[in-house]
Amino acid sequence: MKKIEAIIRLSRFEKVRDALAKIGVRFFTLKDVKGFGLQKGETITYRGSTFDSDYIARLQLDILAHDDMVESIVEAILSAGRTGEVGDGKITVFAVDQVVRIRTQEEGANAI
Amino acid sequence: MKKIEAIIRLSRFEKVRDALAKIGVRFFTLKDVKGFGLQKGETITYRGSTFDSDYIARLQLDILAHDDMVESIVEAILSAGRTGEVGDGKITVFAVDQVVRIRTQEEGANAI
Amino acid sequence: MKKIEAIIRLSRFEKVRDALAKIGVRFFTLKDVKGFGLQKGETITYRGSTFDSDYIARLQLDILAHDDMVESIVEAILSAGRTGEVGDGKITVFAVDQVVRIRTQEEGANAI
Amino acid sequence: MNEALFTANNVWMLVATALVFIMHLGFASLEAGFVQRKNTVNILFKNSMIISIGLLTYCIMGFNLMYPGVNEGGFFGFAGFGLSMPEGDAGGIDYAGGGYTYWTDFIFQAMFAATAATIVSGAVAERIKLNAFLIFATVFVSISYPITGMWKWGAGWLEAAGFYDFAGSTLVHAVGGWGALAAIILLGARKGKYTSAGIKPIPGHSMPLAAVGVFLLWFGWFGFNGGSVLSADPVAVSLVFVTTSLAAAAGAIGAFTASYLLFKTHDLSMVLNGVLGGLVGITAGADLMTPFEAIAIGAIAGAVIPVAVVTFDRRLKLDDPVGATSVHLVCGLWGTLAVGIFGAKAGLGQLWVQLYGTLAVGAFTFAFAFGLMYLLKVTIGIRVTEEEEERGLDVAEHDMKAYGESISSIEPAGYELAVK
Amino acid sequence: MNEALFTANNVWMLVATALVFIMHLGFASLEAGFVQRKNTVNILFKNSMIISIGLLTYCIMGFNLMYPGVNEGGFFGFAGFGLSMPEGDAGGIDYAGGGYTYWTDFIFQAMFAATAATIVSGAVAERIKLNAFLIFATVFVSISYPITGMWKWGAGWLEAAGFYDFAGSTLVHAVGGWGALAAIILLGARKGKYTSAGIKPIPGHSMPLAAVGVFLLWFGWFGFNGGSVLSADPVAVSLVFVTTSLAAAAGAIGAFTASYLLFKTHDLSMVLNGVLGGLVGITAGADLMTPFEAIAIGAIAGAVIPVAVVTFDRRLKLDDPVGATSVHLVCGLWGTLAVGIFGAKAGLGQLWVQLYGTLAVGAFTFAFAFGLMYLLKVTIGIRVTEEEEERGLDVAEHDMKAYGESISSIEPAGYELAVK
Amino acid sequence: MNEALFTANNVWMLVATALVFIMHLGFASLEAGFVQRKNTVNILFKNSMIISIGLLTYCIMGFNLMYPGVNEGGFFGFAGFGLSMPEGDAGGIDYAGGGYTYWTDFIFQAMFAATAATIVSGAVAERIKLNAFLIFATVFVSISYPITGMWKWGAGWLEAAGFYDFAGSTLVHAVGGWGALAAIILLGARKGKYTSAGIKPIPGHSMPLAAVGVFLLWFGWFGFNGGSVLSADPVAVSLVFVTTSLAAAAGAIGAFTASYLLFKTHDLSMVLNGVLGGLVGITAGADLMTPFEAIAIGAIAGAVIPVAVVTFDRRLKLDDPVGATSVHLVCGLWGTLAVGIFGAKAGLGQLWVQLYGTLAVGAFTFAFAFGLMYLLKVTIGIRVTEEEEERGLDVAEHDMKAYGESISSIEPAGYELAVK
Ligand SMILES: Nc1ncnc2c1ncn2[C@@H]1O[C@H](COP(=O)(O)OP(=O)(O)O)[C@@H](O)[C@H]1O
Ligand SMILES: Nc1ncnc2c1ncn2[C@@H]1O[C@H](COP(=O)(O)OP(=O)(O)O)[C@@H](O)[C@H]1O
Ligand SMILES: Nc1ncnc2c1ncn2[C@@H]1O[C@H](COP(=O)(O)OP(=O)(O)O)[C@@H](O)[C@H]1O
Repeated sequence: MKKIEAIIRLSRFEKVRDALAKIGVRFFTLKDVKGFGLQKGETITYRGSTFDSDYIARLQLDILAHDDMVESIVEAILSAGRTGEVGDGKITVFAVDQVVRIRTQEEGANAI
Repeated sequence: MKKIEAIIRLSRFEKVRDALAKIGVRFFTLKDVKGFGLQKGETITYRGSTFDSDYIARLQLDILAHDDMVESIVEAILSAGRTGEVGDGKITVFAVDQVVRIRTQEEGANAI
Repeated sequence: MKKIEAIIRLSRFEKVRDALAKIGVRFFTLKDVKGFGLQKGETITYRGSTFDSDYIARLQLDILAHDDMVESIVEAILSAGRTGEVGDGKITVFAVDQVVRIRTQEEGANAI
Repeated sequence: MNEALFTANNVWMLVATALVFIMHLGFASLEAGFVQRKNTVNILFKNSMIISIGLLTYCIMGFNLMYPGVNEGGFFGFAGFGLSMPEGDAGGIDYAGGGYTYWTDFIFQAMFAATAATIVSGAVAERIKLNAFLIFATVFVSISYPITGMWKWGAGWLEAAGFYDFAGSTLVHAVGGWGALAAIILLGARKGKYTSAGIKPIPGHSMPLAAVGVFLLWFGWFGFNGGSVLSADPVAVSLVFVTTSLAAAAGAIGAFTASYLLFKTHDLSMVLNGVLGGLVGITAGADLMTPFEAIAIGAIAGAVIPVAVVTFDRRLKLDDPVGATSVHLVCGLWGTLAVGIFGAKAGLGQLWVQLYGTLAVGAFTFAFAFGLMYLLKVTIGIRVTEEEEERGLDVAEHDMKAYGESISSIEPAGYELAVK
Repeated sequence: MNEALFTANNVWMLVATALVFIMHLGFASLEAGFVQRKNTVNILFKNSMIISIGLLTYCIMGFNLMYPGVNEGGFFGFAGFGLSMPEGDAGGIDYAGGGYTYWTDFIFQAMFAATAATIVSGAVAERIKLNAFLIFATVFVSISYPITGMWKWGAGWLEAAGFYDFAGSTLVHAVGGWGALAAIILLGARKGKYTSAGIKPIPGHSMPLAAVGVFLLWFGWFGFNGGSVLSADPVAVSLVFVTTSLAAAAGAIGAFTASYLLFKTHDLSMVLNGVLGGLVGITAGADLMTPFEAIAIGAIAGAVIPVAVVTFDRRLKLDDPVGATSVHLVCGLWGTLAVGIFGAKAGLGQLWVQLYGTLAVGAFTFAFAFGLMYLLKVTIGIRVTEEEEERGLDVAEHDMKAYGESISSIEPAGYELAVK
Repeated sequence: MNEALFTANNVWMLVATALVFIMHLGFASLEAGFVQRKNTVNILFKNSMIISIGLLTYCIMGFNLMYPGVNEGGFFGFAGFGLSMPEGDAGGIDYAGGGYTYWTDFIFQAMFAATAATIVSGAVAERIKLNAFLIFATVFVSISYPITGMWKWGAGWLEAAGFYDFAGSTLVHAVGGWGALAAIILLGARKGKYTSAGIKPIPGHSMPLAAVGVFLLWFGWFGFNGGSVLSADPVAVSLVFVTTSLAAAAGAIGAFTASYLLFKTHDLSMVLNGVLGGLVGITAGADLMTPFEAIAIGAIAGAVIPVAVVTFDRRLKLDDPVGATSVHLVCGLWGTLAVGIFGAKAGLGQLWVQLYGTLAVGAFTFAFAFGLMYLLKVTIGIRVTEEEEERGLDVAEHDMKAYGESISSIEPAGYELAVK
């Protein structure tokens, strides 16, 4: 079992969600995050002073998946989440020791 | 050392917190997340149009724990977080390479 | 490749960010989290009743890094994020299976 | 009475009407600020409906129940459904000795009427069923409020007995407060408020909204009290402005001091309620007091607020999210009695009339409200389900959110660098 | 006419002026509440500018275009740039039969003028370019509005024809509505609103702001309609207060009922728009109706709102974030026609004049607004880029955020334990 | 003087009083909008207390210090503690030539008094200790403000010298501004504002609240300036309405233009401050100007705002979160001088009196405020600790949060699918 964390643009969320649905990913968890980095943030002016917000709002999707699904999930996100401009984000894959479904107490692969 | 991530219902938070406290978990980190999935979200009407918010608000607890505590923590969450209805959430356990306590620079098991 | 998760105080964010920039960390992801634990939260009074908010607002930084950078990143956070008072937070390091840059589809070390 | 004076009088009464109207926005803001985010649409919805229902029912029957023009000195009278303007000068310059026209009379009084129901709305917030509340408010405002109103302002038995209530400490505020009390007894506390582990405070979701509400209420009170002079008499109206303002100010200071002594902190919600307490307190005798008497009445009202809030909330375990019972019921009683203690009419005889007058009105109102609410409870039910309460009434009753937003506009809290 | 009566009249007209002014805050709040968070600064900016531009252009030319004092019964007149107060009593007690002074006349009318442009601002929100909108508003308010206004209120041909529009159901509200309609046709819907997958609702970001706006509009309407009596005539003004209030209340009930029947839910945004619909509906005949006629007009206006909203939004696919076309155009038409159906002037003849009068005004306004907006579209462009729309106009046009915050003040949603 | 005219006059003065009252809500909203979220309760608390303290101290001593009725042409006078209404007509129709009653006089002036302290409250926001501020405000409003007020309005030496200040560009606004300046010099900037890396802007947490505040201030200014006619004289009051409105509008346009030229963006906070600048600027000569002079004064005031804000903020490094010094001090000075440049009294002689008059008032006020604040600084301390400042004054001073919420009501930003 793997956990996939994908940081994507807000504007790509609907496409990514639909792409995931198409390959059978029925559940995921979404987080609001801020991306800091070289990508330029928004320029804000307030009372005559200009400043740079040095982050951009991003979404993080956490997806638990069977090992054999990982590749197609990564593919799906890559194609749906890409604009080609700097700041498209990243996908990270982690190993998972154990998963338990709270409702049924099922463990492991069945819990995903 | 392990990291336990548990996605639970808002309404179960207090029970889970108390259950954790009882078995000696004194620290954890909490995140507001959104669960997407087959569970039905809320139906919203606005100016005559009805739509479905396809997520439900959830809480994620991150708990760092010694290996021998993992099982009892999972048990505690399972029993306190369960309603038996679809959407109770999941518990995931990850391996941790290293933990450092910022205040004291203690590493490893002592840092938890 | 490693993922470093650091829970820090709000008030140390700027220092940590600058310390990271100095050692060449150009990107990271930031999350608003709540720390629950023995540290005392804020005391709130409302209409004559006093209660304790049993958490403190914290920031979580997620940093993806090459293995050889991990140590210096941990050092940087330790020195910039430390106040010496209870509640300074924790740094955790995880192994990462795979990283993909969405824009270029680069994988692994190049994607960081 | 010349036309010019009549016109000046009537202008003032209409301005006062508009000011009383804005109190409904004051209540809506205050109550919205003091409830949780998830129940905000619901409280705004109720308050929008109450003023509308109040105006319409008062037009249909309330006005003629409250000012029947028959059965003087009695308990009840009714002049028939609908409005009928007396012909010619009888509805104009001669209607009220040149103070205002028939239409002005109706609309000024109509704005008052809805207030009583609005007071209830705050107390029962966050758990009452919408339809039950709307039925309750409709009946309460179209029958109960006008009947007790008639006792005094409609030349009924309390007027004959010498009971004094200038602008409604009893007839409006205590009436609303008794209604609120009956309702929250039957309704019970919000889920999770009183647990085995203790009493859990449930903070309101927006102090700015609450503060806006209180300032607007104070603003509107210039019309509420100032208009109750029923003419633009310069000395009388200006005295009322002075006593009303000073009592409100003293209410703030009273609540500030008392809540600091009690809780060792500067609680904004108490100061805001203190202002309202001062205003409710002065309302019965705003035309009778000197500035210093007004300050005394207001300061006592303000100081009583924190004590009353804690008593209802912790001792009696009566859950009232906005403090309506403390502000309107307790300070309404205080203000009514204060007429017998301070000012031009002070005296034991007057105090006695004030006491039994306000208790009589209270008894009737409480019984009426309790009976009505009980009827609703055993028929359609008055409380939302536990699950609806947990999700919030906005989604449960309205399928809406107060602060809706599409995902693409999520805006993280800003962060900035130094100027480039 | 004695000085005292003149003074009383003028006091009322000035109070009415201040009340009409506060309607601009009402519009600003309502529109801000109904747009997304990311476009809030933009709408507040536009509304702050519109009232300012409106007052200045009305001073420079609008007033003299609308009340030229020449070419009675005609289509157009102009009394020259700037204001010139008639000397002595001619600008004072003799200016309007003792109703008000020259200055009062100007400032009361000037407050009205900006309203029409404000109505447009809500409909085009969240996608129009700021500079294009400001140019549009300036020209619209300084040329189009006064010309059609002159037809009736400036003693032009519609006045001669017997057309009746007491306070502007047509001349202000429908005019604003036609302008809005022309603009949104040319502008197109917000991005993502009409997709192949269906129609996506885009909820406003703050219902409390919207509700505050509606209550303030109602409050201001006492001046809008009450001031249109053009004196403080006690019976006339107080009747207008009654009809205006009852129509607003009936509008709420009408919208409540209709939207419940249609959508099976209690939609606050509909009730709020229903109040406004009732107010717009009564505006043409507020001085002609009995209370029950006012209730009928208001209830119909309110009931029409949900139908109109759905028709524009889903059938015609005309995207209007705040419902300005439904409220101001549809109910403005309804109110104008209602003068021929209900009240003192009801009759087929009157209905016919009302119909062609309002259509004539509408045709001129729509053509003017469409032409002007088209010109802007082909020259400087009227729509922000897709990317700007996605980021939100606040950042794109103003480099600002409505709810800016530095990171060190991020406050997590509170959580509390039971009382210690 | 007949009774009707007296009544009409007094009605207007009372309406003006209510309008000045609502300015306190305007200030509260504006200041709350311009501070960070974590300091919102604190600013609302201060503003609720200031109006209350202001009214009470003015009743106890301020009124009799400002209008002592003795020592005409002098620097100081005091008519004793408390209020005493002259008997009979002497407190009524004869009190002010039929303009208003004694009570009206007091309450109208009392509403003004608190304004000066409120101006300070915005400038010192986010870092001053609550108790120090409350003491400062109490002393400032009950001693300093009435003394300089007496110099002109209380028939003191500036009145004798021919100094002109119609409604208080100097006596209210510049006085508040000088107090603010003294306070922020002693207090220092907010933590993190001026760092070695540069100047960090600290954006306010709610532009809607700020915009609501500005519109309410404009609304209230009709009473502030219009009431300063001290009767309902139709021509005079209506002219004041016109000049006040046009100056505010021109202030918006001036600030819009200047800030666009300077910063190449459309900064809402500047336009809002521009409106206020225009209002403050016209206040000294609102009754003396033609419309076009009013526009000129307002436009210059508005254009000055962005320059002043940047000068204070970046050049002088004086940290003023709401721009009180730019709006009230700079535009107050400008408005006072403008009386010598534009309008009926223009002339070098007048300009000279205006100049030394405003400087004399300024010197006294600055010295008083500086001395008082200094005393507080060396005794109880005027600044919260660094840690309290970081946590925010809401929690540090009030144990409250402005937008409190229990965890079970956390509502994620909504997301929607297309209509089913
Ligand atoms: N090393 C990293 N550690 C953590 N998060 C990162 C890292 N690199 C990028 N991110 C996240 O991904 C987002 C976009 O990635 P970025 O590298 O800017 O895009 P691109 O790969 O197109 O240049 C960033 O805003 C940040 O949130
Ligand atoms: N595969 C998954 N990846 C990530 N998050 C998941 C996954 N499955 C479930 N979740 C999270 O857990 C929440 C509840 O789990 P769910 O599967 O709906 O409950 P149940 O197991 O009772 O059917 C979801 O809303 C989602 O946030
Ligand atoms: N075992 C844990 N699991 C998850 N998060 C933790 C754990 N221990 C601490 N944290 C997080 O780190 C924050 C600060 O750590 P804490 O242990 O209180 O500091 P210190 O090490 O100085 O005592 C906590 O508020 C919490 O968010």
